[in-house]
This record gives sequence, C-alpha cells and structure tokens, in this order.
Amino acid sequence: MSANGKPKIAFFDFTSCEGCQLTVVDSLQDHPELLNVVEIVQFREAMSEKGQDYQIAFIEGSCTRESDEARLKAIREQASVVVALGTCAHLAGVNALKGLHPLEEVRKYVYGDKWEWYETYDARPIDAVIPVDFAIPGCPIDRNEFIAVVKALLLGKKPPIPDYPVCVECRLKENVCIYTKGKVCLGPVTRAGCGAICPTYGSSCEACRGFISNPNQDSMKDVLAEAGLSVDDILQIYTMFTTYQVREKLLQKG
Amino acid sequence: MSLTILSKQAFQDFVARMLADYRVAGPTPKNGSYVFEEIHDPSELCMDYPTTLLPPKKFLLPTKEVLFKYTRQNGGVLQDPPETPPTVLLGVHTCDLHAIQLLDTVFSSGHYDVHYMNRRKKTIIVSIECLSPCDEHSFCKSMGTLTADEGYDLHLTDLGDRYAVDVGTKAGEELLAKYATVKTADKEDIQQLNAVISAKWPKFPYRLDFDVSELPSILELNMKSPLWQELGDRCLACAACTNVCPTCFCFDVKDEVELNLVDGQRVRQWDSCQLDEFATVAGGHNFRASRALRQRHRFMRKGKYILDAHKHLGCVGCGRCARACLVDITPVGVFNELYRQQEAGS
Amino acid sequence: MNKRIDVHHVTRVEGHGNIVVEVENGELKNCRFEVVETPRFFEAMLRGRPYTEASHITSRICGICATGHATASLRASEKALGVELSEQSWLLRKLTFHGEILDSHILHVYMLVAPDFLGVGSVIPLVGSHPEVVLRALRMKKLAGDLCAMVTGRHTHPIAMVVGGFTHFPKMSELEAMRQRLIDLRKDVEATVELFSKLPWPEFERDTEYVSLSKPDEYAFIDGDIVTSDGVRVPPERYKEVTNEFMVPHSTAKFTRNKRESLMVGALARFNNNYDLLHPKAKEAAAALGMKPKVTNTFLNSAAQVVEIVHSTEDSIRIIEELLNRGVQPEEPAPVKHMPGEGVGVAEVPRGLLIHHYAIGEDGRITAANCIIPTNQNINNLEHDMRAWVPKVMHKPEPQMQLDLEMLVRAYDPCISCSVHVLKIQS
Amino acid sequence: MVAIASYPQTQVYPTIEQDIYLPYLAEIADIRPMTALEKVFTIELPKGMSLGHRPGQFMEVSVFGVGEAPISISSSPSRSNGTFELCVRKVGDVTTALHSLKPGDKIGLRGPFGRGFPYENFRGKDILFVPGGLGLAPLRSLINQVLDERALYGRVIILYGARNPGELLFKDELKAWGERDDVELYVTVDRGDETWSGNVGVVTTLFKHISIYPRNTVGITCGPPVMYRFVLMEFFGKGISEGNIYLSLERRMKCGVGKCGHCQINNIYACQSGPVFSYREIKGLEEAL
Ligand SMILES: Cc1cc2nc3c(=O)[nH]c(=O)nc-3n(C[C@H](O)[C@H](O)[C@H](O)COP(=O)(O)OP(=O)(O)OC[C@H]3O[C@@H](n4cnc5c(N)ncnc54)[C@H](O)[C@@H]3O)c2cc1C
Ligand code: SF4
Ligand code: SF4
Ligand code: SF4
Repeated sequence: MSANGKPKIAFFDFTSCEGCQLTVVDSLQDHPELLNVVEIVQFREAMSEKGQDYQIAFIEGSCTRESDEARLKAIREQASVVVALGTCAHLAGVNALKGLHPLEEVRKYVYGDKWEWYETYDARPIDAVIPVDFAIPGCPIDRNEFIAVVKALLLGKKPPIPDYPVCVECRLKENVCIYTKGKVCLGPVTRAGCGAICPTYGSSCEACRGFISNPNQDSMKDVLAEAGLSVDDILQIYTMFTTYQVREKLLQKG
Repeated sequence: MSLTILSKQAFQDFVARMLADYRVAGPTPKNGSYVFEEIHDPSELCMDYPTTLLPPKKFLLPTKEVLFKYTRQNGGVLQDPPETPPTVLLGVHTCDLHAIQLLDTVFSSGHYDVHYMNRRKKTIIVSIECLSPCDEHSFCKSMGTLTADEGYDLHLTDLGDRYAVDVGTKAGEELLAKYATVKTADKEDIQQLNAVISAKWPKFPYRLDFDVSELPSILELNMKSPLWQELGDRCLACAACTNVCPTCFCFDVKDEVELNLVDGQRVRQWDSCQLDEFATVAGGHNFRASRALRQRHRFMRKGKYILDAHKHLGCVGCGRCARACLVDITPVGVFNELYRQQEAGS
Repeated sequence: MNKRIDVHHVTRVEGHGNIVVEVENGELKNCRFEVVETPRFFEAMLRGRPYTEASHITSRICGICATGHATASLRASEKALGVELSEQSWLLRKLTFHGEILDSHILHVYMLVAPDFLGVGSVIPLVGSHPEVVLRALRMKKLAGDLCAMVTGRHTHPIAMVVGGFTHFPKMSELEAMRQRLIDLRKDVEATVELFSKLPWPEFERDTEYVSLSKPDEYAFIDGDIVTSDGVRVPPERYKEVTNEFMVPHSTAKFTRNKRESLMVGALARFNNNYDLLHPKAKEAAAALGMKPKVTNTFLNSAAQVVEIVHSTEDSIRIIEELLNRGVQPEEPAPVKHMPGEGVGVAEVPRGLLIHHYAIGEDGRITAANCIIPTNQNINNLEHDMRAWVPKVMHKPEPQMQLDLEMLVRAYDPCISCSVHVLKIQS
Repeated sequence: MVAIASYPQTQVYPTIEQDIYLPYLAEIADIRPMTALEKVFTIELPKGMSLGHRPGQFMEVSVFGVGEAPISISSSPSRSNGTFELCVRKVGDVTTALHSLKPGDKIGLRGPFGRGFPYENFRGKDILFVPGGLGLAPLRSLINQVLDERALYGRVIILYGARNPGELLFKDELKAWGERDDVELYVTVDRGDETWSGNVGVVTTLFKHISIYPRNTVGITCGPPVMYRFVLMEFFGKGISEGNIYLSLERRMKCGVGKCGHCQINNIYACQSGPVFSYREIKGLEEAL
C-alpha cells in the first residue's frame, strides 16, 4: 500500500504488441477515477517514473527467450498478486504460431545468416515460467473486463472471468449465428467475456480468449467437419490463438 | 365483446399515436432475421414475420436488470431500481403469448416477484394470429399454442388490407378507444375472418407423433433412457437453447460495484441450466456434472417439471431452440424418439 | 568531459529500446539506439496461413497501429488477388484509418510528448496539475477509438475489415451521431493547436531524405506511389528500391537507407511531401505552428502530427457526410478474381510508410511474406540525428542531456514492437 | 411421486408488493472464531423484529459489493430473542468477506427461507442426529431446540464426525452435551492427531456404538453430499423407516425463493420445499442424492 492507502500496481510487457496495455490506457477514458483507487507505479509504455514497491503486477506478453525468465521471477518475488494480461501472457497467443515450424528454420527465414544474433525460443505463457494468480483473457483484453478485475481484486473477490462459451453472450446480443451464414465459428468452445464482439461485427470467433474449462471438442470437431472443413482446416483454425493450448492437450493425451 | 376492424393504415396511425405515451416494441428486421425492439416509427415494424431471435420475454424479464442499488458506506442504504415505462408489445405470436402466461404464473405465485410483475402490469400485449408456420422447426400445433383465447389485451388477425381485432381486456379496449380509429366488423369481415382462420389450420402440421397430454408421462418413464447420454455426447453446452427459449426463467444474481468501491447495484441476469457451473457448490461438487444430466433436466423441465409446479407446459413449440442448436438437438426429435423407445419397449 | 548515457528501455515509447551515448574528452565516441524488443517472427508465422487470416495475425504486430497493419495487409491480399473495392468500402476504409491516425497522434502528442515540455515524467501527474489538458486528451482519444469501433468493432485489432470489404456496417444514426461529435471535437482540436503552438520546440535542423506515399488528388494514407523529397517516385511494387534493408548487431530491427546515409518517414515526411493536399484548416494550423515545407527540425514531427489531427478530423467529417448522403448499404465483400497471386499493400500509418508484401498460393495460403515497418526505416535516421544532436547538448548536466536525447527519440514516435516484427524479403 | 408437505411457514414478506430481493439491514453483535475456517456470527435484528424461524431454515446473507449466500440459522428458536447465530465457513467471495467483518458492521439479510424441521412431530420420539462437518451448523439449531424442551422427547443421540480434531465445531457445546446424562454423544474424526484420544474413522463407524428402537426413532443427517448415502445405509440398517429419516440438502442457491432455478432437484426447489426433506419425499427423485 502507498501512504494514501491505495494499492500500488505495475505493468510489465514481454513479447507482445502492447495492445493490451493500450487497452488499459483506453479504459482510463471511461474510468479516469481508476487513478483514485490505485496508484500506478510502473507503466513503461505511458510513464517514466519507476516504482519498485508494487503489490499487483499486470504482465503483458509471452515469454519467448530464456533471458526474460529472470525478470519474470523478480516480478513474482515482489508482487503479491500477478495477473496475466491478455492472450500473449495467458496462453502464448499468436506468438506461439512460430512453433508450428522448426525453430531454426524460422530464425533463418527472418534473419538469414544473422539468425544466431537474436535469442528466441518457443513462445510460452507466463504461467509456464512463474505462478500466475489470475488471467485476463483476450487479444486484446476487454476494457470493461479489465476494470471489473481491478474492482474484484480491490474488494478481495475472485475476478469475474466467465467459464461459459462465447455463444451465451452472442445469443443474448441477438446476433444471427455465423453458422447460418455458412461460415464457422469457435464460439461454442471459447471462453466468453468479450461480449461476443467478433460475431457481433460479422466475423467468426477465433478463440482468442482460449477454451472454457470443459469444452466438448469432439462434438465441435464434428460440427466443423459437417460445415465442410478438412482436418487440416480444423487444425488451422484451432491454432490461430490457441496453438500452445492445443499442443498442451495433445501432449497430455500422449 | 364485439369484433373490431382496423385498416392497415389505421394501424399505422394507431402505433404512431401510442408512441407519444408508450414505449412501443415489436418485431423489426435485423441482418436477415427479426428481433423484438423498441421502435420510434411505425415503419420500423414488420408484423408479418416468421419468428424472432429472442422471445418478447426480454421486455418482461430483461437479460440483465438492476434489483436495487446500494452504497457500502453506513452498511448500505438501499434504493429502488429505475422504473420501467408503460410499454406496448406489438405482434406477439401466440406461442410466445402462452409462454408469457407461464411466466406470469411463475412470478406471481409463491413469493411474488415485484420486478417482473411491475413490468408486466405496465405492459399491454397486442398479439397476432399466425397464418402460416414460421418454418419446419415450429410445432405449435402439437403443443396447443397455435392460437390463444386469453393472455392478450388485443389480438390481431391479418385480413389482407386490414386487421380483425379481438379485444381481450379492458386495458386493450381503452388503448383502442384512445389511439385507434376503428370500425365495427360487418358480415363480410366476419366471413373473411372465418375463411382465413379455417384456411390456416391445415397449413400447420402436427409434428409430435403422440398427443401432447402424454408428454409428461413419456418423460417420467424415460428418466433412464440411453438417449440422454447420446444427447450429452453431442451437446456443446453452449446454452443457445435455453437462452432463446421463451419459457426459461432461471437467473443468476450478482453484485456490481462502481470504481469508487462504495456505490453499487445488485443485478440479475439470465442463466442457463446447461452451463457447467449452474449447479456447482462450494467444494466443487456439481449436482448435474454431465451434459447428459443437464440435457435431461432441460427436457424434463420443458415437458414435465414446470407443468408439475406451475400448471403450464414449459415448451410452447416455437422452435427457437431447434433453430439455434448447432448439433440438431430438437424437442420434436427428442420427444418423438422417447415415444418411439417407449412404444418399442412396451 | 566524460559522459555515458545509457537509457535502458526508453519510456513512453511503444516497445523496448535503449539509448547508448558515450562522450570521451568532449568527443562523441559512441552513439547507438538499440532495439532490444524480443523478435516475433511474424513473417515466418504467416507462411501456411490462409490469406483471410493475414490481417488478423499482422494486426497483432502492433496494438497502436493495428488498423494500419490490417489495412496494409488487406491491400496486399487485394492487390495479389485482383480484388476491387467498392466506393463504399473505400470510404469506410479511409474513415476508420483517420480514426487510427487521430487515436495514435493524440496518444503520442498528449501522453508521450507533452509531459516532457511540462516537466513531468508522465501524463499521470498532469491529472493534478493540468486536468483540463488530460481530460481533453482522453476525450479526443475516446472519440477516435469510438470512430474506429463504429466501423470495425474496435480500434485495437479491428474485426469487421476483410479482404474485399466489410462484414459490418455502421447505422445511419451512428454516423449522424459521430458527425456531430466530430464537429464538437473542433473546439478541442483548436485548443490542441494552440497548446502545441506555444511549446518551446528545441532548435535543431538536419535535412534528410523524406519518404512517403503520394497520390495526385488526396493527402495519401492508403495506396499511392512511394516518393521522396530527393525526387524519387516509384510504384509500391518497387518499394525495395527505396527501402534497402540491412541489419546491425545492436538491433533486432532492420535498418533502411536510400539516396543518403539515412531517410525519414512519418508525419513530417508526409507534411513535407504532400503539404498542398492538406485540408485548408490543417494548413492554417501549420501556419499557427510556424510550419511551412520543407521543415527539417525532427522535433517538429510531433507538430506535423498536430497538423494531421486537424486534417483527419476535417476529412472524417467530409467522409461521413458523403456516407450520409449516399446511404450505407450492407454489401458482400468484393470477389477474389484470381489465385494464386502476389501483391504489395502500402499505407501511411501514424509513424510512416508501411509495406506488406505477400505471395499467395493456389490454395489461398500465404507462401511468402515481407513487411517493412516505419520505425525500422527511421532508426537509422534517428542515429544520425543523435550524432548531430549530442554535440549541442553534451555540455548540459547528465539528466538534462538524457532528457534531451529521450525527447529526440520520442519525436519519432517510435513503435519498437512493430519494428522487430520484420518480415524478410524472400526474393 | 410423493407430495411435499408444507409445514407452518414463517411469513416474512407479508404484503405482496414487498420486494423479495431487497435485504434488510442487521448488525453483527459478536463474532466468535471456531476453527481455522469457521466463525460464528451473532446477528442483532432491527429493533422490534423477531426472526420467528424454525430449525433448519436459512438466511440469504448479503455483503454489499460482494454478493449474497445462503447460510443456515445455527441458533435455535428457543434461544433467539432479537439475535440469532450463523456459523460460516470461509470458502469463497461472500464467506471471505463475512470473515473480514467486525462487530458493529452491518450485513444484509433476507429470510428466513425454506422449510425447517417438523420438530413438533418428533415429540415423544428418540432422535438420532448425524451431522458431518459443517452439517452441525443447521442441526445445532434443532439440537438446542430439543434440549430446551428436553422433557418432550425421548432419547437424544448425536453422532458427529469431522475431518480432523481442528475442524470440530462448537467444541464448548459438544463438551456440555457430552456431560449431560440425557444426551448420548459420540464424536469421531477422519484423521486424528496427537491431541486426539477419541474415535478415528468416518462418522458411519460410530453407528456400531449405539442400539436403538427403530420404530420410535427419527434419524436426522446433514453434511457434505458424499456423506448422505452412507449415513442412509446405516439408518436403514438400524431399521429406521423412510418417513422417519430427515436430511438437510445443500444446493446452489441464488434467490432463495423458488425462482432462479439453481437449487432445483428434479421437479422441486430445494429452497422452497427443502432444504429439509424426509427421505420418503425425495427417494423418488433421481437427482436428490
Ligand atoms: C440451504 C443452505 C444452507 C447453507 N448453510 C451454510 C452454513 O450454515 N454455513 C456455511 O458456511 N455455508 C452454508 N451453506 C453453503 C454456502 O451457502 C456456500 O458455501 C456459499 O454460498 C459460498 O458463497 P461464497 O460467495 O463465499 O462462495 P463463492 O465465491 O460464490 O463460491 C465458492 C464456491 O461455491 C459455489 N457456490 C456459489 N454459490 C453457491 C451457493 N449459493 N450455494 C452453494 N455453493 C455455491 C461456487 O460454485 C464455488 O465453487 C449453505 C448452503 C445452502 C444451500
Ligand atoms: S494479447 Fe493480443 S492485444 Fe494483447 S499484447 Fe498480445 S497480441 Fe497484443
Ligand atoms: S456466431 Fe458463434 S458465438 Fe455466436 S452463437 Fe453462433 S457459434 Fe456461437
Ligand atoms: S469473439 Fe472470440 S475471437 Fe472475438 S474477441 Fe471474443 S473470444 Fe476473441
């Protein structure tokens, strides 16, 4: 706590587009009073001040190189609550796409004969390196959800992250289901909380928020196959944001 | 009460005049489908519509509503939620009308629910006779909801260039008197009404293979049918079925708080028995942990439990859940299959 | 006089970069801008993905210019596959692009640059000392975000833009409301011009080659030829003739140069090359800010952004009025004419020229991709600017010198996380 | 299916227009820590109000900003005069928030809700109580009611089990009950420790210590879901009839008044028809146990 009793929070970024941090800045447009209840002590994207005595750390981005692990551990040491901010941090997100190709080949493709200059390994979510208390899913995060999570943390509640599928929010918004237009959508297996924003704007859910805890993947695959997708197509749509999750599952199954 | 005639032009004027004093909602087109929406001009209405994505229930039991507001200071001073405006619901199909009658029973009996009932009392319902089936999923005729004798304030039947209006309540009568220019039906009108109604019935197929009065006992006898497991294997647990249902009324209650962490509100929002957490208690025990049990619960409610408790069937045959389901779980399919299994077994 | 400035992670810029400057006996020994952002390998990731996903993947290169990346990406696929956009789609694309320019420029000038001039470390202390400035900035930025959201669902990682058009269309009532808000915004825009016209911009001149897109009839943001202030003009497909990427070990980003030792892209380059096509009100703003091409003070890149804020506000109002007049009709995306194909998409994102170049195979999957990011093109110029700037400031106390250097970096509005998402030319 | 009888119910919301979701405020008069996880709260009702509850009924308890949770009334009507008690286990949002409150703080209340125990019908009979863990909280209300009108009942037998000695609730009262010669108390823990010299084993292992006359015995149990089946088997094994077995069932509850659907057990609402049921009433219900 700071002298004024406000909890101190800090933001950190790893491999990411910084869109989630930007969404935090955007959330201030609607909720400038956030600054009355917390004290932001680190936010490199938006401020130069650097305080080291934070209690809540929001971490954006995936861990994609060994040299980042120490920094993550230091954050964990200091913070009493660590929150993964966005899909990169929560599930490795799009960063994990590079893992679909052999690593050395990927490095050479981009940096040619200088490939060894640049350190990298397969993208991993933050909780593969340090224990994470909560995650705010989404690519990018939903700004209302961010505010809701902050409020819950301040009240000592579990952050209200839904564990039901996007379809719930989608139907309540009275969207015409993407499937009736002959296209496919991952809404039935994807964690809600985004307000089904993609189907609402006429686009399929790509599972950026990751899967619910108990998805019926077998039935989902049947639905996709029925819609005309090949095994290859299915694999491809399942790897946009959830490559890491899908791989973990496969590994578990052996 | 005598039958009244409202020309289509007079209907437009009727709606336009009501707009001054009422919130008016009715079927409007949206992305190739239809939704019940508040309108601001009669031209937004499309009274000849197949079905809507969500039922008109949402005006009586909003998807999310404030139960009351509180402040955490001084232990919470409680304030009432905002008032709802007087509302006219236009173009309600008779299946949805039956569903509203069930909801009225649910929320007025036992512990009286002021939130629903206040809205209900402020709502005037103008229903409309369906003259052809919405699509292959509707099975209103089998469920006995293809017409309604009560539950409406006014009821319209489309006679081409005019509507025949049945007056159901005093409120309906007053609404008509105050805002509409009507004429009393003459012999020709009545003849045409009879002709329209007689022509309509054969257009609707019976889709259950048995009489609906047998439904509760078919379900009761099939508690252990292997069908539930089959449904559970297919079900995505996406809750589309219950979210679009005109009779589902389960809800969740939550506290929300402003960023000052002092003021807040308690809200209720639609919930679904198909979701994992619906029956989970502290310690993680889930009383309906499998999708199979949850599907069974859903159909039992629709065809039996709700009837036991509230004297109305929990399914009105609108077909919305069948349209919404991505894995083709439909009440007609399920009920007929249970009937078939039972016949085969006996 | 010995000094070593080592700013490990410059703050208030997008991404991770370090300034390293060493002065020994009053002489500049070493001067580097290190990009230490983790490499992300987007180019390699795109291979094998369907072209329909490309704009969603590449928008994740950068959360700030997501709409810009998505636009350049869509243009690359559209050029590759012979897709012709409808007039309505063009209007919507341009409208949402203005939203992006506004959002990014407002963020940059108010939240990242202004604190330096007001002597504070971030926008947060300004909440107490200059609440009206902060509230104005938040108000303006919110409008910009809402403008994007109205068209594409959200500003960061737009949803409704697809190859050939859109999947969602704003309602007339939304357009009308947005028009009104933009008209009301003019007051805030004027106040912005006034605020920035009073700032004591550092005195610094260094002429360089200014590179931007150019179109005959409009201030180019999407499509156009690549032109430079040194008289080069090439169609987008020949971008490599201008960009000439090369790598240096201290940076994960690639560098570029053309005729001179370095080149500059961004608002100042656009301003210098396309001044004539600015909206009259934007020209007035430029006058108020004391700017007339050719401006060679890098710090005035931020001022050029203010000029563009005026331009984009006015042009958005014009586009919305056109949409209101012609009406918005839901329409299916324009069809793909041929497959396979190869195409180059170009756009002037807030920080300058952005190029996406894709080859798409017969099955609709991307076989090769290349992407040239504005910040990459600028870093080389930034280092040359630093070399010219250090001698002017090295007599100052270290903290002041450091701040002066940081301000120079910030003037570029570098987007470092973008810059490392280099997609290599596969020739 | 057996019809669910309705016992005399407390009429809490007498006028129809009153809002059943609106809590009234009450003050925490006292907080007693019980175990690492449980605390007992004494709640003082607004002046002039009496709860008028039956043992087995529950309250919907609000901490504003956090939410609402159903909590059994743990004190007996015989001892509730302007105050009553709740025994709360810290497991989630609301219960954690309750644990962080202090005497003098206000909470919101709705209720009492549900159907309590029909203890008038137990008069003259022997009563066998089998609480497990937190199940003692609701049963304590009934036990104390019975003890306060002790002469009206036959034998009082209590078989109580907890996971370990540290989790035993109401230790003072257990001691007092144990010292009475008109109460037969047996206590066990699943796992003992160095402080424990009593029985070790699950609660059903206590049945071997007692002999009863089943025709005149009422068996009552409350505890975690896993426990019911085993206790029931013991009741049957002792020959207690279905109509003389009572259970208090836990379900998820949101409204407490038979609307929200969460607590539904087949066609009945646990909050309205329960949480107390006779076994005969629920044995036909697939989902009850
Ligand atoms: C009739 C009845 C009497 C009860 N009596 C007592 C009592 O005397 N003392 C006591 O400590 N507890 C009692 N409980 C249990 C208590 O209600 C729950 O443990 C409590 O609701 C958890 O609330 P929470 O906000 O702290 O937890 P939450 O944060 O809401 O949830 C923690 C876990 O509990 C589950 N849960 C959520 N809501 C409920 C709910 N309404 N009922 C059950 N589980 C839920 C969640 O799924 C989650 O797994 C009783 C429950 C019922 C139904
Ligand atoms: S989760 Fe998405 S928006 Fe957030 S930082 Fe990662 S790529 Fe950007
Ligand atoms: S569009 Fe997607 S999220 Fe919406 S209902 Fe259909 S499958 Fe579910
Ligand atoms: S709809 Fe799907 S892809 Fe879109 S934001 Fe929500 S979870 Fe992400």
